[in-house]
Amino acid sequence: MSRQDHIREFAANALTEKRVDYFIGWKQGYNSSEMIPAFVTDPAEADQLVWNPLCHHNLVTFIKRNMPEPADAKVGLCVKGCDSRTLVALLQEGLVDKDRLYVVGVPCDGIVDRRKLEKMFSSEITEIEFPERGKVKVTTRAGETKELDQKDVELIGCAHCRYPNPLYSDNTAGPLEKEPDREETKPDWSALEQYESLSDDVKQALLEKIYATCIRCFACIHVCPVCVCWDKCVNRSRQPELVSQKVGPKENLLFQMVHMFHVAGRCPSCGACDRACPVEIPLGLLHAKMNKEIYDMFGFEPGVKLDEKPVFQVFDLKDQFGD
Amino acid sequence: MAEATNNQASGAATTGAAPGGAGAPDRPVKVVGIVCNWCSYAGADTAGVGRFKQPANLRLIRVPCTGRIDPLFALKAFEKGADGVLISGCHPGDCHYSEGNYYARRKFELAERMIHHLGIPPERFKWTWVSASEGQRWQKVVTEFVAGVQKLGPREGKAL
Amino acid sequence: MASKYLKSEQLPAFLESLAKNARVVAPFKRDGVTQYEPWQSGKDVELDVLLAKQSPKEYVFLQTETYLKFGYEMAPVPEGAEGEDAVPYETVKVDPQNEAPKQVIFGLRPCDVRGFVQMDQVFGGYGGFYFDPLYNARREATTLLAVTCREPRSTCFCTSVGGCPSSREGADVLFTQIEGGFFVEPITDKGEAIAEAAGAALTDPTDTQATEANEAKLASATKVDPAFDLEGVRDALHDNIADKRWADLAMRCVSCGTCTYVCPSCYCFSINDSIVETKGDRYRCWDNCFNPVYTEETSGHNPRAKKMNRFRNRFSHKFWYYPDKYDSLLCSGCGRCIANCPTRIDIREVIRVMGAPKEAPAASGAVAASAAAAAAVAAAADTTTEGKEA
Amino acid sequence: MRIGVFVCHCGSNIAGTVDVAELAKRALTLKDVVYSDHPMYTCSEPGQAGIQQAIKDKKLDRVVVSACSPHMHEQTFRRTVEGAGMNPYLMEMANIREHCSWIHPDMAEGTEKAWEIIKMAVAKARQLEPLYANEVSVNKDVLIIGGGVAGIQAALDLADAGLKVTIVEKETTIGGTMAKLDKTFPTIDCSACILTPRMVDCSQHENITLMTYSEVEKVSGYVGNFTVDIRRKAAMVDWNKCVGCDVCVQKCPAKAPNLFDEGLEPTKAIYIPFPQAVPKRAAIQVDYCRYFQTGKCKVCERVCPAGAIDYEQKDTSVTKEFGAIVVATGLEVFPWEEHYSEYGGGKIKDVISGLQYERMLNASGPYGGHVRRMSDGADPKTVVFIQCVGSRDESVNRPYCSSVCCMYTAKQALLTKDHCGMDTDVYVFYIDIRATGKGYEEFIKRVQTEFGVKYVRGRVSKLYEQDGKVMVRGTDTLLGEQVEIPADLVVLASGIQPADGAKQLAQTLNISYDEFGFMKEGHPKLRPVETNTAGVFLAGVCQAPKDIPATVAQASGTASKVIGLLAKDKLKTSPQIAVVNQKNCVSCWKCIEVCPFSAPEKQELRDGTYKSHVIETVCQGCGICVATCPVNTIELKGFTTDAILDQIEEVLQSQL
Repeated sequence: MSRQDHIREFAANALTEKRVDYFIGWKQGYNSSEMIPAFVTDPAEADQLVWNPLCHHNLVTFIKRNMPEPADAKVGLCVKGCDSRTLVALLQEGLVDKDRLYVVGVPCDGIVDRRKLEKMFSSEITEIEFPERGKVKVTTRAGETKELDQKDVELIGCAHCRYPNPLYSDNTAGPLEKEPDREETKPDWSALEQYESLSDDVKQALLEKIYATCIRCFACIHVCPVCVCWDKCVNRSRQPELVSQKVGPKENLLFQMVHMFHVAGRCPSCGACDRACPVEIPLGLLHAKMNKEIYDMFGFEPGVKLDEKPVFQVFDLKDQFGD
Repeated sequence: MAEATNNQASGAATTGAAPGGAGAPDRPVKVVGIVCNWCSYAGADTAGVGRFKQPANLRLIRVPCTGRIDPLFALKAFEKGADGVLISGCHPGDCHYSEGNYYARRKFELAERMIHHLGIPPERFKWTWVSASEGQRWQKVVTEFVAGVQKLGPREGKAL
Repeated sequence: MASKYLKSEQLPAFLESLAKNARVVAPFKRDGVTQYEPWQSGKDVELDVLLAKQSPKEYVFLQTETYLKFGYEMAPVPEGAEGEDAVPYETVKVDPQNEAPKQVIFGLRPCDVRGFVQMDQVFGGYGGFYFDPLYNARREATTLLAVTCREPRSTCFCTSVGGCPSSREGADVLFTQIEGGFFVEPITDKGEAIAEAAGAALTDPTDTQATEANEAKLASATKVDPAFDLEGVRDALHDNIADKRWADLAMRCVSCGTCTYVCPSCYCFSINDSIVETKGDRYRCWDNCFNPVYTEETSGHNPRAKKMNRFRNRFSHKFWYYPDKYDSLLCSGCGRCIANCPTRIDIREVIRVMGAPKEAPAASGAVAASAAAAAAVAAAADTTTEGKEA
Repeated sequence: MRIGVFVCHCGSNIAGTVDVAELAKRALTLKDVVYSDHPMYTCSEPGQAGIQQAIKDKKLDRVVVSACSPHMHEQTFRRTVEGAGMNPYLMEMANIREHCSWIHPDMAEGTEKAWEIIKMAVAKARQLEPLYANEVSVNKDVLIIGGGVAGIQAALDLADAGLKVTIVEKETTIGGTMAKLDKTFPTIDCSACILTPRMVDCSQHENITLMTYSEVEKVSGYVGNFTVDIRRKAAMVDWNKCVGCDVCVQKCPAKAPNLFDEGLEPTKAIYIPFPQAVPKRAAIQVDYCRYFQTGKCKVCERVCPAGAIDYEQKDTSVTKEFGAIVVATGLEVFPWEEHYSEYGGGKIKDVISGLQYERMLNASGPYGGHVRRMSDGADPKTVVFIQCVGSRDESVNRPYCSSVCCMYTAKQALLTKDHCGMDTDVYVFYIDIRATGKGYEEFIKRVQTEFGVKYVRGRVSKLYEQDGKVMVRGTDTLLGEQVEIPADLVVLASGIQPADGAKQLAQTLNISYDEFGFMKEGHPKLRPVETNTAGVFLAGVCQAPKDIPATVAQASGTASKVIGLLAKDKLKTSPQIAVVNQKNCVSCWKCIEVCPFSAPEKQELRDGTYKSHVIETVCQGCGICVATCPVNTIELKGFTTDAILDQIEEVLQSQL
């Protein structure tokens, strides 16, 4: 049975048995190149649900504070390995009630970066197929077709994924994917190297250019599964006005730094913010850097163990920082 | 020791002739300090009582505890054009509230690393511990930090 | 007004000539992302990508606009004053800001232009409402050089909201890409002035070129898929306001604000003061109805506290409240909100579902629209001034 | 808003390097500032009256006093404005003395910096709001940590005033260092004779509870309401049965080091430190007990007439509530052996510390008061004293003066002549003689002239053994020549340092201490017995080296401060605490996790949701929760985020 069939079956059963009020998975959007979050309430509709390497949405977003409707709904949802870490991060802090969740873990061998594809074609992508595992077939509105290796067009984080299998789930859709030896291999942050090698002045100039494009739409913050303040976000606050409502490169960067500090120790770099950004600011790199430093400081990976606490809510007398 | 540092301190750091590169504004650097009430603010008091001369570029903001300092204050200061930010509190183990600086040091360490990541040189941000009795240490910290910032000159932050 | 022809290789020279008198804004691609940016010599205008990420509205309706600088001063105490008179008092000095540099926006699409046309109502004092000097000064100083869409996207639905990929509505000049260059149609006086100033860069077109342009326009219009039937949408939205399906549709909304900020016609803003010591700025910056605190009142009460309320508001506003008040739709069918939404919420789907009469089956509206498309092109071709939606 | 700014001259302390008149003038250009003045001494009576007058005349609603450190006069000026009917928390201080005029000698530079400091203070003043103190009831019991003479004196004073006192002492008996001394200077009266009656008073006083052989484990709470966990160490003897008859000690077959006698001669594994111990109870040092080491013996159990031996005894912990805590942990002798290899590093038997010599001199000491060489027990003919061993010596990181060594050395020199005969040669090597107390200088003179003790000014560079003698090589700096004295016995006037564990205790109590572990008083002159943690007080050497009269005086001073504190039934708590604006609380409970005092709690609202709430009387105002709260909806009154941001912006206003 394919993973997709597994998901449909779990969803249909959970809905039939009234274990959940609704089930969140993925389905096709306005064409086959776009997958979107699906909210299924009727077991008969479970066959809308799909699983393929376009299912990038982290559905944990939809169970955080203020998201479920009604607030006490029992929710079933699918999580990939990276998504599960955000769920674990929420559970570590008791920010979601796990008794109200029914989690289907979906082992994942990589998600396609649709934006990478978009940049390969001038015409709009209207169709994406997966003729076999590891292959992506793209068709544009102009009729151009191209077959690509999935590995070449995956999201930046997928190449060195340490957790292809969900870390928390009630059920698993199909067999587990092969895991890297986590004792042997350290997290990989080679994507940061190019930026890190820049001089201070070049970094500042680059950041100015990048953050001038930010429009403060709050997509990064609202899709962030571990960012729970939402309507109370301090970035919107006028009193205190930590971040000016003016939109400019400095204010926008500070805005992002607020988000970064508030998810520090809880953000496992799932990349939801990065993918949501309409102006394609590489937010993932900022969060990857943060996680690199946190790993360097504490040897800590956010959202991995249920019994851990995010590192900035606790302390250790043996910490060796400062002079 | 105090004598030796005194002389350099007030002279070098405040003249304002900065080697900040072409087009850099010509003014003395300005450093924002955020210190805890019990140790470092009192340490600065002790330095004052001891008449330990220091460069005049530092402006102190008093808070009860380093645990009260949101690292974003430092970023906010940079956004607003600070040339340097200095944070200081009680030595680990000495926190008046017993735990504040343990939390703080984790946050400051991350802040420091991220601040460098944003292209703000390490010399412009420092966090350290100065106790109420360490007037001389306070003098040393301030003098060295301001000298480091002055060497880089006034900042023209493009992003933050 | 006489049509002209511009050779592709003459485009930089043409823009160069415009840049002498005004700031020129055009779509450019940077790191794979197309955005409207001020033009500089040597930059290649990007017209292959149909739509820039954002609409060009930010060049007329600034995201952050400081429109007032103010300062407090303590009035000097008169010599020899005593008692209450000796107490200094505060005075306020205000310094209004209103910069409206001349600018030309080249390469925007007819739907982008229509966004301005629709927005003009709200800022232009239509129906006796507020006339906004800031917006209008900038709008006045702006010339819009639109380019007919060659390859409409699957998300385009201009024809369903009364527009067309070659619409002249609101544009000062319409450019249509043909073999080797552009067929140039000055529409307004402003457009004519531009054409005149361009001088030798523009040549007279051949008849073949005119025909070619017409064919290109028709071809692109047929490539826009009909999305829904506008007829009855307003009333249906009214009738369906309490419908449960709003909640279902809003489920995957994350209540960000992307759709409104990329939209060519969304115009909401908020006003803030920033003050340090005695000097302050008063500025307005974009705001949007998806912002959870957008409608929050000082008491803490929020009439649109739930995501669903905010979601419903956006679509109802575009197709119901705004038309009621300003006799104009607030959607030009560019489809940016669809393509840029983090969860690809589809305004067409929302209107198909909620804009359909209560009893009627949901998708029925889409069929009738196709016939209207060709008619729309024809109508748009004749229009020289802004038309109003019924 | 109507702000008044007062720029203090502080005589020439500020006005010397800061143009205060100019600043007062410039202050009037600031928004909301309607009045300014530059008094000579703002803290003086006319200075304060000036502020009060201005508040009334100019209808001020905020006051900025630009003067010294708030640590100096914040309380003063709060009272000043309160006297004029203003809320005391609407006063803000700008520190232009310690942080400006005293460290910047240049007038222009100092004035510019002072100007910005004042601007920041005005910016903060705009953000101030009236605050009102809370009241909490007060527990009237007092905990005294340390049962030396300081603790005893404080305990008796407090108990006599009717307060319940608990003394926690880590040894089995109270008495501390003074109980080990033979005589006291300058009167040469018997130390035990004056101390032991007071020890007995303690044990018999109805208001005093002794908890010896116990240590403070954990302290929580706040002034008026401390909760303290005290661990009573297992003595392996049931003290309710033990009568201190000493039989077990006599019969015990195992030897153990005698810490009371400073290790001169061993005691037994079961021991009572000294005959006048209070309480006089035996305890087993299990590391040396034959039963605990080998599993066989139990001699003590057999001989004990009271059946008090209990080999199964375990440490017990009790939790008690107190309103105030007095720290009187005293001293230990500087471990000179580790630092002075030039003095043999402890390997030369006939080189002993001052406190060892004290035990040697003591009639109830191991040698019955007989002075003898440690190597062969012979009577010494030449005794050399070396002062400042572990005092005033930066090379061993003890730059401070131990304050008692000059006098006790003189006393011991005198007693040497007394015990060993006037013909004994006694030398004292000294750097300076510090004899500042009443009758002290006269005493030194007597020792030098009447008793013929030879004082040599200079440091001893080396001690080494030769022909059964300890050779003392040094310089007589007055004569400018090398001296070498073959001595029978050398006594080092070893300095004193805070008792072992003082730093840890200070951390437990959240009080400051210096690099040596001496605890920091609230103010070196004006609050010498208080600490910066309300409700915690200091007495004796734990604060700084001092002799017995000074210790007793400080203990009584502390006692009177505690009595003053506990005389009130209710205490006002600082209103500068964290307050949750529940409207924006997202119930993430991070505040609860990080608070060291458990001040935030989950509070159920009328709509059934839970939001964070800070318990006013528990909150200490550190602000950790404030910096942790992701929505910044917890505000620290007096240090609001807005106030901090405004200060930052004010500083940097000229930057952009």
